[in-house]
Amino acid sequence: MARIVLTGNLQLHTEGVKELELDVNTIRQLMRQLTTRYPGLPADLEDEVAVSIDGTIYQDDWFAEIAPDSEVHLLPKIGGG
Amino acid sequence: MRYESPQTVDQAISLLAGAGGDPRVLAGGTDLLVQLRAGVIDPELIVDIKQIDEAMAISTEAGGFRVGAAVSGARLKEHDTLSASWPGVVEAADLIGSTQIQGRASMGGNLCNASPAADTVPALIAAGATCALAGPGGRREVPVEEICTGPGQTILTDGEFVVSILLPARGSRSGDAYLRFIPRTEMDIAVVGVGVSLSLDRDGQCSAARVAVGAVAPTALLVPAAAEALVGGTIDDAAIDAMAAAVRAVCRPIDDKRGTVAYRIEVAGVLAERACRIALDRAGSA
Amino acid sequence: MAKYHITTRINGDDVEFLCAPEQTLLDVLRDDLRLTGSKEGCASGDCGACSVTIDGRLVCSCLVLAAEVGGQEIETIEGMADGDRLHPLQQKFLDFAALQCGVCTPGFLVAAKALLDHNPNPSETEVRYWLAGNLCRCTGYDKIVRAVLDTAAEIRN
Amino acid sequence: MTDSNKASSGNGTGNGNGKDYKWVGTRAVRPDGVDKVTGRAKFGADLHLPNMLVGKVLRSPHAHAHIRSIDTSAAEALSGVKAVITRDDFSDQPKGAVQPAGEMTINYRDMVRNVMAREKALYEGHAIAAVAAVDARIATKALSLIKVDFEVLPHVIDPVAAMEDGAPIIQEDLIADGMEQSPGSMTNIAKRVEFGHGDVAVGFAEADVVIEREFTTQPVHQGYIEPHACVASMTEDGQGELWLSTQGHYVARGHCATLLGLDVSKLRVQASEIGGGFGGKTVVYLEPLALALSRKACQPVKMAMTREEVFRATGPTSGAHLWVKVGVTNDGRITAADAVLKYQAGAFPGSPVAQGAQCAFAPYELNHVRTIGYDILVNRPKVAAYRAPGAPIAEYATESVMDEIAEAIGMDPLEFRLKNAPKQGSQSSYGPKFPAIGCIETLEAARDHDHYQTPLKSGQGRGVATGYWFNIGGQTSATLNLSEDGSVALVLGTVDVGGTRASLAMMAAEQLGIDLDKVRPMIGDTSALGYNMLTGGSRVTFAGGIAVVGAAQDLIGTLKERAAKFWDIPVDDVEWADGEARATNGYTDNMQPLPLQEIAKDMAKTGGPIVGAHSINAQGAGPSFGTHVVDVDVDRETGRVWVTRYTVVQDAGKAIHPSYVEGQYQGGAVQGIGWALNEEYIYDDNGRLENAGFLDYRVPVCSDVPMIDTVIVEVPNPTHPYGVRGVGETPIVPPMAAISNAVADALGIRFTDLPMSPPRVLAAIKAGNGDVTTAN
Repeated sequence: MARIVLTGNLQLHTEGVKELELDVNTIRQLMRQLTTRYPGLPADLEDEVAVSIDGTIYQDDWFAEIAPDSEVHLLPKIGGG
Repeated sequence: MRYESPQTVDQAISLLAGAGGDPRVLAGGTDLLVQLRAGVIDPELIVDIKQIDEAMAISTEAGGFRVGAAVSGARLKEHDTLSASWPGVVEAADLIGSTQIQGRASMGGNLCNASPAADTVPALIAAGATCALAGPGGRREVPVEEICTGPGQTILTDGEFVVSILLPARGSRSGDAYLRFIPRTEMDIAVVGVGVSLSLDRDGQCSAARVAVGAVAPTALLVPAAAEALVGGTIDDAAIDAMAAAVRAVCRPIDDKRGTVAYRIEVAGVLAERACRIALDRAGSA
Repeated sequence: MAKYHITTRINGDDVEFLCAPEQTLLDVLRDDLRLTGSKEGCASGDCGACSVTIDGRLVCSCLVLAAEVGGQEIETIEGMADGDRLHPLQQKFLDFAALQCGVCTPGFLVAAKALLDHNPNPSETEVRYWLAGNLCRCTGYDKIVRAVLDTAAEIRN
Repeated sequence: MTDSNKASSGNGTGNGNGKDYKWVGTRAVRPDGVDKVTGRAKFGADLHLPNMLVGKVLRSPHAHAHIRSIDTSAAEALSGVKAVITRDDFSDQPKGAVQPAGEMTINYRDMVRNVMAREKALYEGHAIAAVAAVDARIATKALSLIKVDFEVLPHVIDPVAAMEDGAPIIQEDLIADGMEQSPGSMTNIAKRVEFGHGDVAVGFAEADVVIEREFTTQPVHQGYIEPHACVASMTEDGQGELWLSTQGHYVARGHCATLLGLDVSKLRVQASEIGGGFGGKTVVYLEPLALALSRKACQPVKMAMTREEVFRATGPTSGAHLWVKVGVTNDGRITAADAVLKYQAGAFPGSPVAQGAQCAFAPYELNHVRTIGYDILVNRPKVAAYRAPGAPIAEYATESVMDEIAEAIGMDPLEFRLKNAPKQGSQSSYGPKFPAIGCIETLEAARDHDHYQTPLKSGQGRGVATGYWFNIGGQTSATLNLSEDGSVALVLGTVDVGGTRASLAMMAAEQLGIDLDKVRPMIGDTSALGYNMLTGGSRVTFAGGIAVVGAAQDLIGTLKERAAKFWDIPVDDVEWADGEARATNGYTDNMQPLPLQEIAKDMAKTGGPIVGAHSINAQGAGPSFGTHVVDVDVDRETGRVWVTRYTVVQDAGKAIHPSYVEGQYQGGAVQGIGWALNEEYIYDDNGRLENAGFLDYRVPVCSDVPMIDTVIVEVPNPTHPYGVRGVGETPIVPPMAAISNAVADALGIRFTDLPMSPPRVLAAIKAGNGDVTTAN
């Protein structure tokens, strides 16, 4: 089970849950499980967040792999100048 | 809008006098073109005086120098004997804008634009300069401190313009200096500017002095009380402090995007002291 | 509205053009003569991107009326290289990476050439103050100043 | 490491990661260089098309006003006027019309209102109408004939005032995100975000020394020298062409197509050379207006902003109010760090406060940390990205407090940072563990640098600060087209702001094993390549590099296949090295290697054109840390601060072209000097900007600054074939704190408000403290 950490203000849509464990292999599976479990999450969650898998940050990448022992953080999407 | 470039003073006068709709004189144009572009002014006629020899010449007169109103700062700086006699005036002209602006900007334009922050005006006032005005009523020679009456306001009558500026003869043991403060090292409008001109007698006593300050009132101010603090004795720290205090005393500045009232008054004194020490040093070695 | 017929020389060539009284030299160079190497960054003489020389004198072409330049010699960035030979300043700017976006570069080159014509051995301080009317937001000026100083040394030798 | 003083030109090679490269790490002349030193290079306003009109914009003189009516009839009747547009020419976008575009999701309902005011004018300079006419004089005259009936409303400029009850409401339908909002109530707070881990209360209890400070910063403009400009041409059949100065022509195409209701592919967009962007040219302003005018007139329309319009109507970055509290033990271990950041967004949501909150304490390994951010609407132009958006504002405050607390416990500021510095595997202040990073390496390089070791002259002060930025990757495409003589055309879709055509071509030449002058890089239009995200987030040499290396490998794969056919051997028995195909496994005796030119010459016979292409969505951008060291002198009588020496030390991962890496470091530092000392927006009581020009918006000039020393630290980013990290943004993060810390060292006064302009500094000297918010 990968360890999932929600940052920013996502916990407002997850009954206050900031950390959870999920059995997911990709970011797409992660997004689907999160939005089914917490319907309050924004519909465009996957467009709003960046996903850090064991320290490497992914943006707009459904199929990046999540290992069973991965630590995954959902962050606000990062834009640059 | 019409553009004219007369060859003579009389042609310029008749053009200016004959025109309605706020005609403008064009010398270096570094203020005029910005105001045109910004729509601040919308003249029907622009009279370029750069084809008039008198407005473009630097000549000696009565031991001093007559400088055409449209002579650029760059040309002024390149005039060795004038620079040696009136380094403060030349420094003031040299402080106006960038090298590019120096190639165009003139003392006549700087004076007639009548900005309270004009750099050359306090230096010219300190130098005791006068300017030659020509108009339908003939010619007159007027002290520089009498030209500006308020921001953008001058005593020039319809059809009248500044033809040239006279820097008087420079006695021995005399020196002048101009300092201004700006937030950057270049390209800003003076937050405060101070011009000091003084002469020493054989014993090193101050025999004459003029002090002028800019950007602290609607027009540049001649400060007689500051001069009195210097004249008649040796210029020591006490005299300089008294002079600086006299300068601060006449300041009536405003708060704006370039500085605060308190800041301008404080720095006016600081610059007066620094300019005075430079002028004194120049007089001593002159 | 009446236009003015102006005869002048630009980069060594006789040029004639018609201009409105309110048109600046920069307007005519860019929009009528299509010499777009001179840039408009501010139109108020504060950025130097439109720098040209008139009779050898460095000016901002945004602060000159086109009607004023009759009979004068104008040099722009387009006239700086000699045929297929870049001016030493142009080559040094390339070698030293003294440009990033490049929009201020023509103005800097025209201004720097005017400096070296007038003072072949400038100090760093003299270079910095001479170029203070040319804004660059990319480079922090370091490589530009080094390029000008190195070109001056090269020309002297 | 490379020192700009020692190696400012020529072909000194930046040190590879133990590898020896032919092109990577050299200082080759950029391929677009000659065009840019001769005046040939075409920027946004340099294009002239036949029958082209001039477009101009009418802008709101009011900071906040209802627009009751707009009467354009007199303007339309003026001879020479070909089109007039208002809000009525843009269909509204549905609520929640939020689409992924470029780097961020874009709210098109906000965008359509920002490019052309609808119900209200929300800031001075907000576009109200636009005109296209045969020349500029007539267009200007036409604007003066447009009658607008405004109902002026109360306005608010300051973010803290905008949060108060009873403040004028900017967007009546705004729903606060991330916080409770009582039903029916209205607010200017668009968003609240919170980051951190541990429990700061526990951490502060462990502290021997706690310091708590409040700071303010002013909005600053990117200050690119080239104003926004474009030429739009729509034809009767609804197809369009757009030429513009932008950081991302694909992104601009998407925005414009959405706002005008066009098929994206019907719009062909070509990026001009860009005269600086720094984040400010990632959005559209004039472009949709020019297209709408051209659609009406069926003639090309050129629009270019004046410098005044750039200041009044385009996005600066946020001004902010910041609160920071840090606790340490006497031996220099940080026990807790806490911050509340209030960023002003302008008239629409979208300040970079979330990124500021994430970066605020990133240069430290912390057990107990929290950062809270608020995104606040005010009657100012909508903020746009500016170099490391959000980070410089937050790190100005946090790095000032870190410096003060190090001083309080008598510890050297760099040793203090080293003691608390994160490394690979450390949990970051915003959550994830750090990948390979160079924070410690930059701190050590700064500590050991001659600058830090040289004693100060009397009266001077020295300051240091460390900065962090994420960097990003993103969608990128590149194509290599092999020509019949063996030279190669490299087609890129990433706008080149500062020399990336050079760095990307160098990587292509390195991969192919050919001379750099055989690779001709160019930026293709939107029809020439697949999608490319914009140039921003310091992504181009990173993501573009991966795409170019991929395209080169694709090309090499085909070249090996052709050689295998030529020799009639299995392709597995062919290798590519030094620009030629070589047969391996014993074939070598009777087979001469095939150089690229040979294969190119015969490509028709061996199967036709040879093209290498690669399209990716690059991930795993390597974050970059930088540490700045600055010396200052202060004129105690006028309050003027002089920067006398400046050194930038930053991790580049790998410097592909060291000169342009140094250029990023130097440019960022000098922009930071302006931000620290003089740049600010000055508004009058009516919410009108008083300094909308380069005369009184004071960017540093050449004589204001010293040479900027640089040290390129290279801790490779494992996700890039050459180890590249983005370098463009981190350099603007540390300067404001470093300079403030240097002024504190010189005067013994800690400033908490930017800019440290002469009146403010002198007032502080007179008052004996740095909290002089009354001085302007």
